[in-house]
Amino acid sequence: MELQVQLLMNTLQIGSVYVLFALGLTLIFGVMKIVNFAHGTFFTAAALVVTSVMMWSVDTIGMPIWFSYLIAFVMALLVVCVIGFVVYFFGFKYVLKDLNGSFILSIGLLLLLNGTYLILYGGVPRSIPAVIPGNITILGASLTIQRLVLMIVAAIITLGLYILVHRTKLGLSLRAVAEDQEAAMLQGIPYRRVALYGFLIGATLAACAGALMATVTPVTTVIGDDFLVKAFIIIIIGGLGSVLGAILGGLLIALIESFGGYYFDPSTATLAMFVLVVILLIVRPQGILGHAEK
Amino acid sequence: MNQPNVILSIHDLFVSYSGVPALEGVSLSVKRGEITTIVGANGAGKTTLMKAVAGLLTPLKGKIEFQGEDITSLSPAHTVARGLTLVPEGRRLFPTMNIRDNLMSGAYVRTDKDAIQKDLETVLDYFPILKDRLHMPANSLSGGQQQMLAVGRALMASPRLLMLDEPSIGLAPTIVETIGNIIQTISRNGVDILLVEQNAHMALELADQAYVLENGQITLTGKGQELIQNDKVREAYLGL
Amino acid sequence: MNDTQTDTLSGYNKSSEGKILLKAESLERKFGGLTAVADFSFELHEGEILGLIGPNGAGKSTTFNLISGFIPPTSGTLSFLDQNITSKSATYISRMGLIRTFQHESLLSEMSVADNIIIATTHRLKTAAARQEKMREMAKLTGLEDYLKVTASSLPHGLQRMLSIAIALAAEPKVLCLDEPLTGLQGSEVKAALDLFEMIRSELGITILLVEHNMRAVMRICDRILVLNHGRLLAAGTPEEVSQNDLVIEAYLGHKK
Amino acid sequence: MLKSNPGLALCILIAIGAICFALFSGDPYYVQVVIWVFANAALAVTLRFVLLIGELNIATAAFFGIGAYTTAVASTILGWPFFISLLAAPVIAGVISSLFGWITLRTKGPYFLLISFAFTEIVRLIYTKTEALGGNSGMIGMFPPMELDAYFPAIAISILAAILFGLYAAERSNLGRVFKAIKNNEDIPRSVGLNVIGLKILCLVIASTAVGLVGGVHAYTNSVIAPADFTYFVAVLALAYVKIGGEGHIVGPIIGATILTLAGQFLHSFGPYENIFYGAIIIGALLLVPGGIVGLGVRFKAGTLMGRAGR
Amino acid sequence: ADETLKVGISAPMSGAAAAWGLGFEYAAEQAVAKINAEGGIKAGGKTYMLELHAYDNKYNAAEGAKTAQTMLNRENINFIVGSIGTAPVKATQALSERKGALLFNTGWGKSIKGPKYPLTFTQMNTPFEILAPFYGYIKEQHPDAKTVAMITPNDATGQELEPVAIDTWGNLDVEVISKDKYERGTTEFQSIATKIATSNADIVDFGASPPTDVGSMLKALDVLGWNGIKVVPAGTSAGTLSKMAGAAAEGTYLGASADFTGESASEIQRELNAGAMEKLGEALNGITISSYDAVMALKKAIETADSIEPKKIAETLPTIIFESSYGPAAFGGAEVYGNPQQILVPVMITQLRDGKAVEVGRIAPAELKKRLK
Ligand SMILES: Nc1ncnc2c1ncn2[C@@H]1O[C@H](COP(=O)(O)OP(=O)(O)OP(=O)(O)O)[C@@H](O)[C@H]1O
Ligand SMILES: Nc1ncnc2c1ncn2[C@@H]1O[C@H](COP(=O)(O)OP(=O)(O)OP(=O)(O)O)[C@@H](O)[C@H]1O
Ligand SMILES: [Mg+2]
Ligand SMILES: [Mg+2]
Repeated sequence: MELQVQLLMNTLQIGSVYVLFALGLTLIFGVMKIVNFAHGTFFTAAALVVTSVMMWSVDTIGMPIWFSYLIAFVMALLVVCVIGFVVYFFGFKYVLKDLNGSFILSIGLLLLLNGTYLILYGGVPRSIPAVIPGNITILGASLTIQRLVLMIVAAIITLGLYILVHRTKLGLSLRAVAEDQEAAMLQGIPYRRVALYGFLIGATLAACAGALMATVTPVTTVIGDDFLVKAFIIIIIGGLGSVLGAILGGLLIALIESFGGYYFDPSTATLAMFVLVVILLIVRPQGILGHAEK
Repeated sequence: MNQPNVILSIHDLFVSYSGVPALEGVSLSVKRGEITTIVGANGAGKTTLMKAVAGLLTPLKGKIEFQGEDITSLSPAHTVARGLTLVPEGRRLFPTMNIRDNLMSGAYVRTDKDAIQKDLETVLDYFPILKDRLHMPANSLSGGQQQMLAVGRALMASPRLLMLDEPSIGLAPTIVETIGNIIQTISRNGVDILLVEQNAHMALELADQAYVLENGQITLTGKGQELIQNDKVREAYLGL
Repeated sequence: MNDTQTDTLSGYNKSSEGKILLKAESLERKFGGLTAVADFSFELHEGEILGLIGPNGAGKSTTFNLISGFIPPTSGTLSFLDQNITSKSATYISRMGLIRTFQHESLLSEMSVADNIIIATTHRLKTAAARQEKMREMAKLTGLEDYLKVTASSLPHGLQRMLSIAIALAAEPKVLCLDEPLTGLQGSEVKAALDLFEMIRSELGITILLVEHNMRAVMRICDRILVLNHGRLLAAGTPEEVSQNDLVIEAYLGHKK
Repeated sequence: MLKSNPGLALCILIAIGAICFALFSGDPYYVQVVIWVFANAALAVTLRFVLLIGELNIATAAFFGIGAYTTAVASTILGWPFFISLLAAPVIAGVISSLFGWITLRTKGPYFLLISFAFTEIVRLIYTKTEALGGNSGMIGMFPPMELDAYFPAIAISILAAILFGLYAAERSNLGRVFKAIKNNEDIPRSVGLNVIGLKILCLVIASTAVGLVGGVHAYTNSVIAPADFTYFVAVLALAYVKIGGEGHIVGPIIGATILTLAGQFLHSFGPYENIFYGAIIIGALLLVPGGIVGLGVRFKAGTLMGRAGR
Repeated sequence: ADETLKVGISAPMSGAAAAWGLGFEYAAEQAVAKINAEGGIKAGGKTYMLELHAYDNKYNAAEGAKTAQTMLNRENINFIVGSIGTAPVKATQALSERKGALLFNTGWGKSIKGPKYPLTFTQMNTPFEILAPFYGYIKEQHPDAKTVAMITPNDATGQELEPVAIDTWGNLDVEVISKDKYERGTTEFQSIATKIATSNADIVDFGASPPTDVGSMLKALDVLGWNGIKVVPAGTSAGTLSKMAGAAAEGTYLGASADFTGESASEIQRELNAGAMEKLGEALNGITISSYDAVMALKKAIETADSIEPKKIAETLPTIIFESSYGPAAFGGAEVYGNPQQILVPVMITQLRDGKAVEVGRIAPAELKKRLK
């Protein structure tokens, strides 16, 4: 019994991270139809910035940890927004309608940015001191308080994005731009600006995820890429562009990893995950919550 | 050229598709309070003209003025913001978005929440079939229902000038009548209309002013009722 | 009023001269909670032009999708050339000779006019020369011979409709199902198209099932007309019978002609 | 035929030149580079072949690997002769791909992309977990027989060139037109009696058979294969070749593969800077030369034609 | 004028294992600089200056083959003084043996060695050298430990190590109660931790897991309240581990993380390590320092053979004693591998104490002791 609770708690812990990462991708890939393989590099950038700023402010200046973290968080968002803006303005702007083109562009970016990070930060993993130390036990399952906070923040961000996409004018215009640029323009939607906003929001989400993850996991210059593949799977099984789908998909993958990893072998669980995805997509090609295309 | 009773004036417009001319020196104007129509054979350039006015195409030469302002090189987002809305040929809906969102996207440039809500109700009264389907994706509608949605979406913009490119395409006779009535109603409510119709009969019946476009040039103009009587027009456009 | 209905329906049951090519019995198709076609039976006779009309959303295009195998019926049976085709694939049915056109996106927009037509010949004709010849023939028939190299999407609208007919004809149909082929055509072009249909019927011997909202055209060319409303058969009969039918006038035509 | 198609004649000349270079040049490194260029070109061309029906097939990487592993198993475990081992690769890749296509080609677009991606990962994980296939260490010892050793580069280049010409011929035939029609609007070919799913599978099988053979050649050229050689990144790079060379014509991917392979070779000793340069080349080419190098050629041609017409 | 002698390195310099390649390159650079500064290598009446070429093998076979081609056929390098990664090493070996070039490597597989590969030499300790003394030491310290849970990445190193580890534990009467593999790139380790914690093993053996992963697992185990004996035979970086896991990593035993700052470290090791810390921000470890040793071995062998003929040098290598970073070292291991091609350097057992790797045992191979006598 206690074991099942622990495994479920693990599912939530893992799942919240996946969902957080997948959200930005759902917006950029699912809603705007840009396949951004470099999405992980936004995540990585934020995490790296957090470690640098923390190192400087805690070790050099001696500021309190929580305060340093707040500064680091803001800095991370700023840096990623700048990167996102540059990348969009000089790159993605030109391949908005082109699935393959945006894919290749993002691959180029991935190589470029990862190489740059490696030169700036070296291959050594970094980590930051615990912002909120301590463990907690819920229904017999234990986890760190940081993880709990992370889960709550993830839930809040998810809710926020849901409202943004489905209940606001910006959300409406984002979806419209993704479906038919020309028709969107005919409704008076300034599609270039809307696409930029969408891209920046996506990047900011990745940055939030990265900055939050830096508190619980070691940061390397390729950390984002490890999440990327799973995030793609998550949003496709959830249904492209569906925020609820991303939640469902993220939790499903986490469930497989958590229980599969326990009862079988983590490596087998990974294999099982891929097989399951293929089967699911064959049975329901548009994903759990997606609409059929066309 | 700045006449106060003219809402849209087009002067000597040239448009081409990668070198092939589609419009060759078109001039026309839409007067306030009137329904203006353009009739012409297939490929005459009617759609091209409307797209150029809306800002989807950039003219080679010529000038387009809307409410006295030069809008020749404005993008659609800006023309729409100034009160000029186009129901494009081929509907151009947002296929996987639901019907409500499609309609609301029409009201993108507006901020008057209450009026938007009222207009939504009006549109749904015009096309009751859409009312039952508000949460279905647009691509589950039949062809004619989609056309209704396209017209409805444009009405949601509450434009100053409404341009309709073959709005009655694929509609049942009763609905064609409805469209005709809608055009008259909104015209009376102060929206100026530029109409292109395959159903030339209907168009000329409705129109105050009519133009005949042939091979990218205006060849004939007059009151709608006059052109219905014109032999050339009868033969070419009113045959069946 | 009830009398007229039974009258016309019995009129429909009177078998026409030609043999039955296509027969539908109690066709039904649901989309989730919505029934698009319900209990719809009809027969298509060799050599006739049968009209299928009805309000928007009545189920006409859905019927086309059902008989051409693009979607399966929820219930009911279909037979074509005395063969049960109820759950056969679109490929199978079109190879038997039932070819349909589409209401929207009815051509290969990014390909040339010539390639559009050649694609339709690939199943029947095996040599490049034969395909070329057939393509030219069909292009000529539909007035497209001067546009062979033009990309389909940049054709004017009217010619695009002609092209979709040329595609269908190139596949050598026995039965041709046309979904609103006249939309966007001007008066003179409508006339030309109707002449083409007549020619297709009389000279090529192809039977036509026509969906169209242009009532004058339908009344002029159809031998018989079926009227659908809310997925159900509302009336059937000759153009005169149908155009006088009060139910049809109320649901569809709007006013007496 | 060659007279009417000077481009094709030129390509044949280049291929013959490459084979001669492999036979008579004493420089093993540059011969090897030529083989890599041809192999990468073949990879890119097979990826593009499935793009004809509008699908981005990441599983190109998987079938490349299946071909390589088939040859490896045939030659090192089963001890089959050289040419048989090589030919087993396309056969097995073709058979598996027909099954894969039959199950998955009902999905399209991003969904097919992801399934093909997941399939690639599954196949790779299966290698890592199969001891008979050497697990993660992979397989070694695929050497061409001694008497053929000197000719192997020429043989490899001939095979790869044959693949390129074969796929070109397939595209130029009516089949290519049908594939493009399916990409454009699959309802139309279906409505005129074409078996769309069957044709899609055929397209995938042709491409996979070809890439399986490339895999076989890869196994013999490298003599060592391991699961990590067959990640999705193989397909991603192939797509980069396609995109940079230009999608519009089959020579696009060939040019793209040539440029990027040579660039990659040149950048090899730059350590972490290699990725930066490589990424920059990809981004630069994509943004500055949209439509790829082939697209540039077409624009140039159009420009000169216009110039003439203007006069 | 002096001649140049090119030496090459093939190691991952990008991606997840980049830290290894960069450290590896650094250590080799230092060795080369040192030799050149001392006047180069003399053989056959000539003086050779070394020139180092480092290539990124991206940790896979295909890239390994490419780097091999580049090194051997383009640059005509005859001496590869270091290579990392089982798959790329094998790919390199296929070519180097045929071309007659000398290949030093860090491969952990038995399959890389043997009389079939006379030109291949392993430049660091592998499980066959490490595990018996390492596990033996741990069992000695914790005689009550009866059960062990194995967890290792599903990669070549992990697959090569696992069976040897299981055998070795068996010989010590410790039962392996679970063996799990995870994919490289896994970021969330809670389920593995839960499994280990509930199995209540006395020892957790992290096999070939890299320090970052071990750190994450230790943290997760700590949250779940497990507190047993932690063993990382391939544990290379104590610094990273303690940074990642903090207090949760205390007491961990490491098999490949020499304490290059401690008392038992040699002068040269201390110097190299400090330099690497400054330049790369990461301490050296058993893998990365091995390229220094390989270069030194090469120098001595060339001078002894008085030739730069790779075959002659390969024959000479097992006969010489050379000055490695650990002190005098040699090549041997014919008994295990059928061919004397394994470096003989001490196995150093370290333990994390107060966030630092402290050397708790240094066991020189018996064969080396014999040779040194
Ligand atoms: N995208 C395009 N590329 C090239 N030529 C085009 C394109 N769109 C239209 N044309 C050409 O421009 C001319 C005018 O076309 P337009 O669509 O404006 O005609 P139209 O009067 O609206 O006809 P219809 O009644 O068929 O809608 C035609 O000859 C057409 O072939
Ligand atoms: N894929 C679908 N999902 C849900 N509803 C559908 C779908 N396809 C059609 N419908 C519904 O079925 C009904 C019949 O549609 P159909 O397209 O057959 O009408 P139609 O008679 O061809 O109308 P029109 O004259 O407007 O083309 C419509 O109410 C339509 O909304
Ligand atoms: Mg038009
Ligand atoms: Mg319809």
